[in-house]
Amino acid sequence: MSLGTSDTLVYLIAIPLFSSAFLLLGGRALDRVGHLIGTAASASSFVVALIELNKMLGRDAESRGVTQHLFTWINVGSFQIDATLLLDQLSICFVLLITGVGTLIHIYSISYMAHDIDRRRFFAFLNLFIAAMLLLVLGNSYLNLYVGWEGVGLASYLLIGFWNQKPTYATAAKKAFVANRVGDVGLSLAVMIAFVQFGAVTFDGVAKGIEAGSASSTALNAMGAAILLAAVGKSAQFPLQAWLGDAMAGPTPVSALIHAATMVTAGVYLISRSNFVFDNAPTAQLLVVIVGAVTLLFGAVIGMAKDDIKKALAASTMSQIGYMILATGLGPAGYAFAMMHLLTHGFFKAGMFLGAGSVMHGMNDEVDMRKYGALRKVMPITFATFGLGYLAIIGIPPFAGFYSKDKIIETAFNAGGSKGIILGCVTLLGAAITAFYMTRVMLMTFFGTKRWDSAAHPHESPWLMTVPMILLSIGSITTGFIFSNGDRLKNFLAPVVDKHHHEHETELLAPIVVTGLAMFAVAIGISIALAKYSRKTIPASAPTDVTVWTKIARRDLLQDDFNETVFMRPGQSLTRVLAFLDKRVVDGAVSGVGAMTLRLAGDLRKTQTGYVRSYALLILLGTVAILAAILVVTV
Amino acid sequence: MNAPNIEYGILGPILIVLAAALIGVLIEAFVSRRYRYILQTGTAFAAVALAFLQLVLIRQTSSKAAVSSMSIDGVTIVLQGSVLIFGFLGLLLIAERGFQSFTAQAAAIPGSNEEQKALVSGLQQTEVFPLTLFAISGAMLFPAANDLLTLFVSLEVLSLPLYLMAGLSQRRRLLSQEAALKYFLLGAFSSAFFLFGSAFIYGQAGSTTFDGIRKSIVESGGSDQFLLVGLALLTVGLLFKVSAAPFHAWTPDVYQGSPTPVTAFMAAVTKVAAFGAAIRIYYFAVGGLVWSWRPILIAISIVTMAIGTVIAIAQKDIKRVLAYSAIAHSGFLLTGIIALSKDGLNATLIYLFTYGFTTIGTFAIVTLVRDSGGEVSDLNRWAGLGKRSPLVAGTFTLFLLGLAGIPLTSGFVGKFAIFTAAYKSGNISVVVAGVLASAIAAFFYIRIIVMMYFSDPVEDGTSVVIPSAMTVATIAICAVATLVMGIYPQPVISAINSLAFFAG
Amino acid sequence: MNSLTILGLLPLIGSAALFLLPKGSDLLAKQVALGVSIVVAIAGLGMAFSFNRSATGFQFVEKHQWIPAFGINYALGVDGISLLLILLALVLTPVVIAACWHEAEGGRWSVKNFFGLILILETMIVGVFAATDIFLFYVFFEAMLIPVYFLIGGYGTGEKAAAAVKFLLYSLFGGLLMLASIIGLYVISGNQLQAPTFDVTALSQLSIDPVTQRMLFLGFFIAFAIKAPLWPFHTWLPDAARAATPGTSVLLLGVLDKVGTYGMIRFCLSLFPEASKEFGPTIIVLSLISIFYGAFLAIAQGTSSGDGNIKALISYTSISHFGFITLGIFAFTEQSHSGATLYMINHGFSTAALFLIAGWMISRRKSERISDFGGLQRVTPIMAWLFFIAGMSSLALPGLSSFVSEFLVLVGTFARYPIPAIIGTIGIIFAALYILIPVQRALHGPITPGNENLTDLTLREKVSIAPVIAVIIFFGFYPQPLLDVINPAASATLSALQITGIMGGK
Amino acid sequence: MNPMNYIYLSCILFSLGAAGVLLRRNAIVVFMCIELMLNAANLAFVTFSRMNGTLDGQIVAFFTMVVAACEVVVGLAIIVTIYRSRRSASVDDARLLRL
Repeated sequence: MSLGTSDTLVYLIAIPLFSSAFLLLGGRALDRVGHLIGTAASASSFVVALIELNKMLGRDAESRGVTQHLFTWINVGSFQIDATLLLDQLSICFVLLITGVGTLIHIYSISYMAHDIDRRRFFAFLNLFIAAMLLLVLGNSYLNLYVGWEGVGLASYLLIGFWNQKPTYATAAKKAFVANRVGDVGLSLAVMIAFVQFGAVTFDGVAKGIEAGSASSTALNAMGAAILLAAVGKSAQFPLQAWLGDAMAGPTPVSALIHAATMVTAGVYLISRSNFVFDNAPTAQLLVVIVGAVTLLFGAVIGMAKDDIKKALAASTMSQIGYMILATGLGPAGYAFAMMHLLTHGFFKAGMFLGAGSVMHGMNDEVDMRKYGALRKVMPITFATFGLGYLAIIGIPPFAGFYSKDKIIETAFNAGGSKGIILGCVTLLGAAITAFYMTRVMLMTFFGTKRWDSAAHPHESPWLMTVPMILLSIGSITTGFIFSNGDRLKNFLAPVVDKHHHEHETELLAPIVVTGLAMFAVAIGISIALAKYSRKTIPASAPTDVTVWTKIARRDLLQDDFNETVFMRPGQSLTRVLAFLDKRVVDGAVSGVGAMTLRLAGDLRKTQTGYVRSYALLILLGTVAILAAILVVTV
Repeated sequence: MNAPNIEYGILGPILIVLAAALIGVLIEAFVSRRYRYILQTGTAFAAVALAFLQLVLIRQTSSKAAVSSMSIDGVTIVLQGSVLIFGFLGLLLIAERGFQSFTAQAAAIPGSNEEQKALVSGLQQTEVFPLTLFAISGAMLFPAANDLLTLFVSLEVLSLPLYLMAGLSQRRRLLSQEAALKYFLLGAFSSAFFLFGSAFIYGQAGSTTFDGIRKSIVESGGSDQFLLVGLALLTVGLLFKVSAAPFHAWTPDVYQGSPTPVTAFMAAVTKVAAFGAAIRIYYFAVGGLVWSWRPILIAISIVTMAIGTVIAIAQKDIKRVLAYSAIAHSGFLLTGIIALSKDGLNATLIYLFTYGFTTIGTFAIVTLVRDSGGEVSDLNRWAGLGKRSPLVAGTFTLFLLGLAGIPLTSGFVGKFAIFTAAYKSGNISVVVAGVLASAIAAFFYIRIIVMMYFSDPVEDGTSVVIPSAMTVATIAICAVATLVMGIYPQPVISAINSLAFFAG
Repeated sequence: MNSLTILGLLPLIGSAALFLLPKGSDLLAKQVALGVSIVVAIAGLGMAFSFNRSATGFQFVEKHQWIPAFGINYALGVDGISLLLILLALVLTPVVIAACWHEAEGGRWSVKNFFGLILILETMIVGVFAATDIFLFYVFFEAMLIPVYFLIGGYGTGEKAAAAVKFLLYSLFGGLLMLASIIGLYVISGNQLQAPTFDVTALSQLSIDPVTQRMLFLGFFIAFAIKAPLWPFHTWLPDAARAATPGTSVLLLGVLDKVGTYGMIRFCLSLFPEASKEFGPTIIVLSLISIFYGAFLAIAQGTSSGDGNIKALISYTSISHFGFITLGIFAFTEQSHSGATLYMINHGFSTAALFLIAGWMISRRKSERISDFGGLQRVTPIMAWLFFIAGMSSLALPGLSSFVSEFLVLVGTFARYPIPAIIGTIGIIFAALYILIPVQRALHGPITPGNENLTDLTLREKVSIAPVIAVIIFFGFYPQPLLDVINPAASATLSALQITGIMGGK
Repeated sequence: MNPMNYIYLSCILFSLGAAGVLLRRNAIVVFMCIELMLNAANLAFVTFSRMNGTLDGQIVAFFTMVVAACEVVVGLAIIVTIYRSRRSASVDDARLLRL
């Protein structure tokens, strides 16, 4: 794959970055136009992206990637890092998703955040996020990616904690940052391994190095595992998933953009981008699959138990990303489908989050679904767009989710051997649970009886909010078909993620059978949900006479309890012990020497008795000692 | 039979001081009280200045004198020069009349009418000046002695006046007299050891001259028991004078009890003289026995450093702190003797020269901090001095830093030179001990600085008196010397390096 | 006179002028101090532009005999490492003076003395980094302590006298050990060369037997480890930082402590290559302990319910950072070395920012306890956000300057010692904690009672911190100018070590 | 008679003197003990002079006597003064200066 050059890539990042800086430094003077500037910046970036897409499509399939060298960033000995951007088929997908969905969410936020005194700052952070996320997908090396990687982490931290005057929100932000940092350790290690093994940290350099066989399989597996750790942190995969639910503390547009559509999928991007590593690191690849499969079910189970609409959606996000990660772990066959699911998910999940935001907007920021009910009549547009997203996520044909999820299930079955069967069943089970909990969300929110607070006067949201929702729901209807028709996306991405044109494994089940099974699973999920939630009235507070399993699920499968017991408590104890030791032992040794000298001084001082005869005795003793010594020396 | 030839020229400096001392005695006896002070000080300063002048004139001398009983060589010149300079500075302090340090009548009973009368009439006996001059002449003779007999006599000429001077304090007479008594008894006790040791050395060497001893060691190989016993006892006498442990016990008591100007004088001058004599003995006379005395001196040096620095920490009286500091410095100085090399010789002389200024300056400042009852030497009452008299506190800080051997003060140059010499001679253990001791020593110097600057002043009448020009001049000279020799020591070092040779 | 001497003398002259000012002319004193330091900073930057970046060895060399009897010269010269450290000091001094305009007013002594001491300190710093004669270095190394001692003891808060004494004694102790080693080197040079010398280049040519080398190395190393400070020689630092004024802390942690790590590079490594290699692994372990130890103790300050002290917290983070620096130094790769050197600069700026802003917070709130803050982002947004940026730099967020250096250290270390590098990398998680915990407690959350009426930064404060923040951001994105200066010096150090094998990459 | 016997005698005298210094409290007696030590040294000098066949030792003995006389002058002066102020010549009473 030969790479051209372009000198316009930098604008993608620069526009939102400068806008962000401008908004932050501009101060209160910009309060009245800040949101417009921010939205315009995001939109301009989107336009640039469209132009780039147009240019790219105009080029030959094998030379669609372009780079732009900006400057030498770090150069020490053989460690040479250039600030270079790379736009290829894989990154353009992300760029469009980020800027496209991003712009819609900017527009939505204008209205959603209209009454917040810090709206300007909110837009500045959103722009910062866009810039960082674009850097993440445009960097041509692991280290450039890393900058964006932490950049989105920062933006995510700032936005989760946007209302940090509330201590729990501030804690949630911190938790997200720290969990991400754990992942960052993985990415750091990956860079180090790459540098030591290949002397390069660019994607291109590493790929060539692997091709040249300059790394042992141990090294590659280690690098793969490190990358997986990074992905796990960023994409809220098991076992670093705990932060995502809390991250819903951020304003809902943030949840839609960062914690559903884009940032949390960065792990999928990273793994897909590192396909050359995983294709040669079977152990690491297996780990990827396992992580994906576990998270898929983990998220789904949590989703079943949540009454908080945003947390239910967050759990669903976790689960859906589990699908994507699982797909990337399936090798060349899976990358394209992972990407496809990522893109379709970007649309429908962002749409649903915006829908949830719209509901909250109308319900005085109430998030408990038990206080909702029968909202379809008062919020028709929200209901419609959310409903379309719902159909997409549970995988009803011909909505977008059907195409992407179906392909993943299919690929999972085709993974071969017992692995294929297990993975296939897991994905099917996941599909069924997804159908169950999403139906539950639909029923509790939009159907049934009113369970509103007396103060609530639900109403449809203004057009600035509904239009983005409508546009996203159109995406959730159409994108699946567009991408999968004629394997369009797969072929488009092939030069990047499937360079070697691997032959497909033999099919375990015919595609139509898989589809049938998936539909069956979905149908089961829906019907259980209908049976459980459509007939009975839903209590306004969560029932307490539930099985222990439900309780566990409500507690996020004890993820926080686990972290608390295993990491935080011992960590806090260790901290206290160290603080104590520092004072008593390390510093104590220092002051101990001092105190000892003082005591010695006090004791020795007593030899000075004041009796002249004792001084004389001292002299005599000294004389005897010297005499003895000198005679001993002689003998 | 010819009368022995006496080289009056090169003995001039000593003779001048000695003559002046005798004149001082006559003045004290015959001149009316009213004129005594002016005559005494005039004589003393003139004599010291003249002696120094003469010393400068004969600085190139390197020969034996007075029938080989003395050696006027470069080392002597440097040491005598140091003694004269420190003697002069000490005299300046002793002559201070802005406040009374000395008793009007030493013979009077403390608190008696006699004493009261003498005090009121303002007529002060001035026997301290001839005494000082005698001590100076003894101190000049001590390092020049090239003969056990001369050495002993000069030791006594140096010591006897000091015993008396220690008892001359005006305030706290009892303490002062006790200091004199202790100093005297212990001094005499140790000089008995010294003399007894000399006898044994003479018994083996068959000669009292250093040249003879040196020759006999070369011939006999030095393994004779008499010689070694003699050397051991002689060492005791010398170590007593330099206040090395375990012969140091007199130092704090005497330093504390003596009038502070005398303490200043004795701290600087005695140290120079005693180490001067020690150098000549260990380097010249018994250099051939180095294998026997070096281990002992190493042990004593280390113990001295340790005792001096550690006990100083627990002291509450500024003069006692400085006394222990002086003990510690003796430990450092011994490393120069241990080195037994030209470097060691140079370093010891440099150290003595720099140390003298700093220590006189330190005590000079102690004389200034007073209340109605005289000097205030209780450290706690020095609190907040930095606030009350920043200049005095600043100068004192400089001296303390000099004693601590902080770079850019002369103390560091001396310490560096002497440790380098010791290291070079392979005696790394004393260097390490010295370094550790310096660290401990830093503690109590810094404690005083903290006291002065970081504690709030206590309102108890402690104040700094405005001294006369003499004390001011002393402090100024010492401060400048401490600083200049810290920043640009080269002239002094090269002068000492080029002079410091023994006459063969 | 050569440019380095002039550079060093200027602040000294300035301080002399300050001391001569009449009593009560505080404002004039401040203005003079600021003016002098700005002139010096500009002069230094001007000098830096004429520095030849492609050459190795010392530049702006000057040499005069000082004490020829001991072979001591007044010899100055800078290479890339020392040049940058001098610039760090020159830039931070005016920042500190401007930022701490009112800091000296509650001190024991006059305001002019405070600024006079700071200017003296600046002279000492220039000297200590520029000295190429070990004796001269030692003189500055020790003399430097005195102004700091008075700055802490005279203008600090709380247990200031005790902290000042602890600092001084601890440093003196290390210095004396180093003195013993210096004497040893000097004696050996006398045996091996025609004349004994203190010239660092000449001394690096000596061949010293392994046992002696080990002893001498330890003398130097312990002195520098105390200064740096490396675990377990660190306990003076939190006390000193707690007691010192923020401005003093900036100079102490930001600049002075770099003498320790600088000394390790300049002296330990180049004079005792064999011993350095021998002790390398041990020191790496100590570095790792420092990284985590500092982090945990910082977290302990942050999470402590009542008396968590913000200045102590920052000082503990520095212990962690110094762990990274020593890790880089003793990993012996080009990347780790350049990274460690760059880290010294970056840490200087990010810690300066943290301390200055913390100082402003403290002076407004009249409390150093983290729990007394809270909700500052609402009350004093500019101050809060600047603190946040400084914190982000401290936790090495990419795009801010510390990241580049920390990553270089880690990647360089990984090339030689993978496991320590992995352990060190885990340290970045705790970095996140020790920054975010105080951020949350001080800046976020509801406004703690007592904070409602705090005022935001004044124009003077904004202007004084601006260069620091600008440097943090600029060199995060474009560190190459600094690296270009550092690289030749770093590889020269390494080639002197004659390290063969991995230089990173295959 | 073997001249070494005189040396032994002088050693004994010296030891007696030293013991006296340590054991006696009266300052005058202490001082006399010191004189005894000096005289022991004198005896040694004279004996060695005889053994070596040189006169130096005898000369030293004379000088020592003179010096001892000087010491007496100074010593008695000090002791008398202190006795006058304290009404006690016990060396153990003089211990204001200590620690």
